[in-house]
Amino acid sequence: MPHPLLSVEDVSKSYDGFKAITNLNFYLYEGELRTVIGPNGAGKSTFFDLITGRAKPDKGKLDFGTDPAASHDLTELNEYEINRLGIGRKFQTPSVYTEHTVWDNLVLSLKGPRGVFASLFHRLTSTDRDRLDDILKTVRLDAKRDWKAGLLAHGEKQWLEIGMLLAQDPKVLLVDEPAAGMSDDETDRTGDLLLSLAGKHSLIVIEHDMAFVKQIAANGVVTVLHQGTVLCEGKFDEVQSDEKVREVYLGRGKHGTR
Amino acid sequence: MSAPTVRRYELIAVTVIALLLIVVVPLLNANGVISHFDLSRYGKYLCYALLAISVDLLWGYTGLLSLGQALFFTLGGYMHGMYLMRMIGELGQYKKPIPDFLVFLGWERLPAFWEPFASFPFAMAMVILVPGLVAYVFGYLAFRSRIKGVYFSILTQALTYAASIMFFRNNLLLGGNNGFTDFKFILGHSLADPATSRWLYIATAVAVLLAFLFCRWLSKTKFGLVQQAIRDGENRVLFSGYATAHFKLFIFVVAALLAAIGGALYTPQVGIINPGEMQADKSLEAVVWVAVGGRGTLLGPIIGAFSINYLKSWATTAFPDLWLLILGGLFVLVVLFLPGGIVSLPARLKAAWQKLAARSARKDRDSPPAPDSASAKS
Amino acid sequence: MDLLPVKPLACILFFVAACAYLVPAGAATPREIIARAVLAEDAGAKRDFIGQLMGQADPAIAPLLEAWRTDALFIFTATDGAKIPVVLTGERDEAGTQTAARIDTGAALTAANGQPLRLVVADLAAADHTSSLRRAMKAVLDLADLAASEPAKRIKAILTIGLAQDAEKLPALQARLAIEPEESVRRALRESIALAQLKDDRDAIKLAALGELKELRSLASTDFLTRSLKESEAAGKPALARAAREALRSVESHRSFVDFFGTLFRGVSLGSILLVAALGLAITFGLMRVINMAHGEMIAVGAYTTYLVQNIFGTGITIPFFGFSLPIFGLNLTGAAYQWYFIAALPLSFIAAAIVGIGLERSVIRFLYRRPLESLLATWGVSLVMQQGLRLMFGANNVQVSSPTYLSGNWLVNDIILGWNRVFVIGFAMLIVFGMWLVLTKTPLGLLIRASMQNRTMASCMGVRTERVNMLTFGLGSGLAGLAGAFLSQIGNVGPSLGQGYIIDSFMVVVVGGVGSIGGTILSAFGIGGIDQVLQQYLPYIAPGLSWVPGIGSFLQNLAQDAAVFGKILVLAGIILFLQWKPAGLFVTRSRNLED
Amino acid sequence: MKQKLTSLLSVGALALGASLAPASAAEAVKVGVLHSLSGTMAISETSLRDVLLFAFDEINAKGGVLGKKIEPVVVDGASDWPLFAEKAKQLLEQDKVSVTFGCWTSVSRKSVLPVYEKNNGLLFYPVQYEGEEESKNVAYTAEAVNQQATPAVDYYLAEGKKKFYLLGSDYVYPQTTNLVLLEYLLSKGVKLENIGGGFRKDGSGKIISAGKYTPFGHTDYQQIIAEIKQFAASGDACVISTLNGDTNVPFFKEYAAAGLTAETCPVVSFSISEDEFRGLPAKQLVGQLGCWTYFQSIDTPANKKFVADFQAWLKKSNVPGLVKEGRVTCSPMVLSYVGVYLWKAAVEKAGSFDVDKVRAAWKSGISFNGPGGKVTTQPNMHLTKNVFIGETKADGQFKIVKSFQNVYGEPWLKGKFQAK
Repeated sequence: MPHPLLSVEDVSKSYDGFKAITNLNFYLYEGELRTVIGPNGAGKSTFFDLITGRAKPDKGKLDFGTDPAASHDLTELNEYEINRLGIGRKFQTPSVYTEHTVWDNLVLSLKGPRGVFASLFHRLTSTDRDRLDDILKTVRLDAKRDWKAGLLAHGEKQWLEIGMLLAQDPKVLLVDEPAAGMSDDETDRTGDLLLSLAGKHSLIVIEHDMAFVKQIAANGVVTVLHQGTVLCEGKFDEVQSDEKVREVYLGRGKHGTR
Repeated sequence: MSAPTVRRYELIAVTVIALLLIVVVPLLNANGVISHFDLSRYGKYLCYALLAISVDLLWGYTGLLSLGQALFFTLGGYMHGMYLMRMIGELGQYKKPIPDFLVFLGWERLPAFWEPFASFPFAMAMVILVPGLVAYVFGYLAFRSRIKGVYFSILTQALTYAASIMFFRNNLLLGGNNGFTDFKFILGHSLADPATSRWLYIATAVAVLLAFLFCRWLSKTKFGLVQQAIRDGENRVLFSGYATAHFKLFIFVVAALLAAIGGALYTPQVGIINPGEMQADKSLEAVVWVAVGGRGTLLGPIIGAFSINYLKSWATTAFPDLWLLILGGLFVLVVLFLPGGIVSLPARLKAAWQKLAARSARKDRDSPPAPDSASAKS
Repeated sequence: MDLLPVKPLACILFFVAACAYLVPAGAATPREIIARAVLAEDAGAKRDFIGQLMGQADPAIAPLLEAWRTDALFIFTATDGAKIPVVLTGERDEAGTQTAARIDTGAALTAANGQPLRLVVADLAAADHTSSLRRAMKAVLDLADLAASEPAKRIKAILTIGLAQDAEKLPALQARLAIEPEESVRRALRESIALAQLKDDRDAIKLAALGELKELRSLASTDFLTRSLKESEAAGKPALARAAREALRSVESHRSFVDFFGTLFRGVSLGSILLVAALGLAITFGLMRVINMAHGEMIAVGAYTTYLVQNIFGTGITIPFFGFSLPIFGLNLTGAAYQWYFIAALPLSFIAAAIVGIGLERSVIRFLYRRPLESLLATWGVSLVMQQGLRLMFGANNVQVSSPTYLSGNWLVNDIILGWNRVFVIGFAMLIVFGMWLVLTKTPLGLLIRASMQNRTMASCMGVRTERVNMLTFGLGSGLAGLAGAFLSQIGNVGPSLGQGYIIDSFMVVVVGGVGSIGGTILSAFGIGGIDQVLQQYLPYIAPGLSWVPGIGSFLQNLAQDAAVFGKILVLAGIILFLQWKPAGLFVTRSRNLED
Repeated sequence: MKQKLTSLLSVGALALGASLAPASAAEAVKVGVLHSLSGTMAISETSLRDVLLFAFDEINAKGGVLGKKIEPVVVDGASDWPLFAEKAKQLLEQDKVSVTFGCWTSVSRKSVLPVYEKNNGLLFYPVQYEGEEESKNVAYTAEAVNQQATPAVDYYLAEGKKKFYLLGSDYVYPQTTNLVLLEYLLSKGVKLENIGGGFRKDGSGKIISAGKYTPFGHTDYQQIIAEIKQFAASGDACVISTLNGDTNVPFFKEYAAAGLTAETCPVVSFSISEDEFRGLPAKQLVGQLGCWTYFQSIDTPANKKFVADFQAWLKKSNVPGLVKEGRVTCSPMVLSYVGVYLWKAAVEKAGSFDVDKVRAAWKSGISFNGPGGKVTTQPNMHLTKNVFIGETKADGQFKIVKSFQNVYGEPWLKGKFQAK
């Protein structure tokens, strides 16, 4: 077995006494597409916050890198340093630069130097332009490249954010509920896109929509979070038939949803 | 209108205004058409325009409402003022080789830190370095601990307040409450000579033009994109791998420098610099200029600085009692009803006009009284 | 042996009696002396005459001097040009005339024909007096005051004699000590006796006096001890010098005790003022997240309301506004009833500021809840308008707000001054905090406030009328600012820009405490107040220690000398550094929203 | 045409206001009034504008100056010092006034001084000041330090005071005054340890500043009062206060609350005149001292007439924004008033409005019998005048306890007094 790209070991985090994550262990391997499901309050967003440096764990280890000798301790880095390592995130509510054009949104996300002085004298090369054009086509926004992002429909903003994630070309993509607010057709396309990315990139996708989960988790592993810890992990079918999962996830049994 | 046409109009407009301010006005002054009094007033307004640009660079473009820009403006003014004080030589009240206020504080020799200010290049370097350093240290501390929004505003206000009571002290050896005044020479030219004030005016106008061009260039770079992105959603920028604190610190220092240059040009033209200029109220006044002119635009702050100060000059003569009511009321109205400022007026009027036109067109179409025209009456 | 205590006492009593009656025969009577003093041209001569009255037991002296001091002693110019000092006596008739009594004889003033003259006050010139003269009169009266019925008056009289080191009056003091029952007065007597004895020629008595002062830890004796120390050193009397040094040391240690607790008290009182001023802001800014730059003007509204109430209790006031005059009639109360004005002003200040606050919320702030920076700017505009409005209504000058008697004066505990106004502010601050805690936790309004502040959208979904709650909350915050204004009127000036002096401090208190946390606000107010006072008190002491810093030693030292200014700067710098350590203030109210 | 061009070129096309008003140059002479009518200094300066307008009306009613009516050009400095400089320029360069009456704070005077020197204008300055200045373009009708501070010390010494506590706001006037007073006290044999408030020394240990200073708008005097209380514990102490404006209120309230009174430890304040007194808690101030060259309570026919005429003028005047109720007269007002008459006398002596000629007339020595007694101009542009020391009374007036006749105004005092 190869070394995991991202390993989360024994991590806990609480807010004002509320335990969001408890003794969580999680491993992600290169090229994998992992789907994370769980009821509301299971700690999914906090999990992403911990990986991206938005929150610091109370205890535990977060290591990034396939080479154990040169791995990075994520707990010691802040948001932008983690991002520069190649961890990109798409937020649950679409967060794009509303006052910028679609094109500028992508330019800002494009992989490249991120320093103050680099950005002062930055010029787009023709390769860059081609790449951005490709991405625009992929997310089907090429006709609206000069629109202000704030004017886009909700689904289009979701697409734009995915496009921004693509432009970053990260090693790991953290995708939080990509299908929210999309039509069935769009959801389908999103699923295809994510599947096509797997292999080249590693992905963690948080999702509620079971049909969508079924689509993208066809070959991958599904992790079920419950009360801040991993309840169960396995193929979609296995997870679906797991008693514990049915109990907590479908609202039956003593734990219920919060 | 396509983008290139807009750009061409802009280019023409900027060139015309620049020529007017930099060439025509001084020429008219030299020929006696514009009085020295008016020219020096315009020079002062142009210095204020630099201050306004610096406020706008932070507030309009980066979303950082700094209530401390007057501090940097004044620091720049003080650094240049120190040079000008040295140039008085022995022409002061005491006929001593050191500035008057030092004589009455009992000093017989120049304190060491005053020594190098006899050199113009050194003073100019200090105009850049001192405000830059203060901005860097404060900015570093503030942005490092992620102080933003109103907290940033309040803290900059506190910084300015602390600095002003510091400068009010006589024992700081910077003139205390009176500050610096009674300047005589700059670079060997008498400040009383109209030609000198004309050249100072031209220098200020050129500085404003350069600042304008710089900001214009900056807003088109990727840096400008990041800057505005920070304004609209700082966390997203952070998660895109940009160290927003560095960007903010950079722009904070740049804005401080612009303000400082404004202050440095202000001192010889106005003939006085004192701690009254760095009080929080002055910073807020500069914010008013930007808000009224139109924030987040390049021309807005310049227009705002000019129009409000023109108004002030006039109103303090015509209605001294009502001046503060006018300023305060105007400000509330602009914030509430015209967030885009004067600059946004043409677009607003155009939109209103189009709406009106559309409505009347519709009215023409269905001549019996339409329901919406009835509601418009009520 | 057992006779001994009686013997000196008897001697002293004899001496005192002798003092009173040993006026040389044929010399002027006290009445004549006073008359001469009144007529004397030169201030020094006047003083000398008054000095002659010292120790005389004539009962006429006290009322005459009192009359002089209060401008009730007049100089009557007779038809022949002679100036006769008189006091007016008897009832005033319809024409306003009164009979008069001559000072020098006590007899009625008569015309040449022997008829009593009737005079009108307005026609007469009051005999003038200066503070030094009044001091001389006071010295005379003081000696008489040694037997006054109020202990405080006795103490004052005793200390005056002691500070003058008047050896002649020593016997009088000692006589009093023998019969004085009051402990505090006895202490003052011992202090004054010892001070006076320092001037004695006999070393033994001096030594005893030094020992006494050492034991009493008398702050007043510092200068005298220093002088005594120098004299004994110069005279080569090591025993005396040692005693003086020891006494000084004991006084110094007492002084540092007084300084310490005095600083503590001043810190608490400043903290209370900061707290009172910032509490309103803790609600509008802390709970509602509205940056109200006009908060200072709300304080001013409270202060001016107090001023108005004071005038309504008094003789009324006319307010000019844009050319109109609005007369407000007064109740013409005097004395104790008038003194109650301040109590009446408290609720009215609250209400007035709350109404203005609600008006501001309805007209400006409610449009800006989602734009905090804009609300900062708009309220700054409002603050300018309000300041100028106050200026137009009440004039640019400060207005007079007098302190009611129960708020002036002080309480002296072991040489530590506790001003009643300060004690009152401390008590009042506690009361407001308690009241606010009650409102926020025990009333339905408090519940609504807390609910809507935590989640406005949620609360409105649950049927809370958030509009109304916002309005009331802002009114509450503004009202508290108004209350603060009522208080500040007792401590500082009342003018149009009164609020400007408190706005930055108030914001600092709230930010340091942690926005949204009332407890944090309280803690930070007392913390900032305390640190400020400690710096002011002790910076000058550490100043000499700074002189070693190379280059800027004397500069730093001088900076520390200006403790009032430098302390303030240090506090502000400290706050900026503190926020490095705790960016969200002392108490964090956490939120998990992305853009917070 | 010129005007048209100018206004066309001005970016906001706002009118130039008063300057465009047609001037009837033949029969009027323009006179500038430059005071803060808004902002923090309006408190004090508005009264000066009022008394100036009163003086102009009085003179115009009697035929004006050299047959010309005085036409005042009133501008507002708005308590903003650079604006003062701008307005001074406007008065001199645009309105071409013959003389200006104005300024209150030292900093406003300092800011306009270069403008007057550059244009060879003439400014009448009426407010007590720190001295150390002598410009040929300024007529100082103000009290110099030796017409206020040193007489007050003389009075205290005569009263038997031995300890002096120096307290002031931190700006030039108090700093300079206290330095002069330090020298003066030492020259009178007062020991250094009996001068309170602290000292600042330069690197060599020489004293460069004496006294305790608080910033403008300081509100918390608890600590300083406690210090004064200890300073005065041994008796025979007094306070010399150069506190400015607003800060007097918290100071005196705290002073009274600490049980300090005029009898135990009197305070002489140089910044409290009848006008400022209106905003102070009179009850708590009774018996404290003031020192000026004029008090409203001066009992002379000239003063009584002046006060009555001024009150009558206030009643009938229609100047906008004029406060008519509860007005008093005070030294800066009278020195403004006297200034107008001295200027008139100088102009008439010179037979011209020309600044150089007027100045020459001033320097030759002109006398005027004003409400405060006779004043005489000096060659150093200052005034010889009477000095009065007064005790405050509960009704807001001063009772004069001592007067000094014909004190020569001396701006240069530092180093004048040698320690014994």
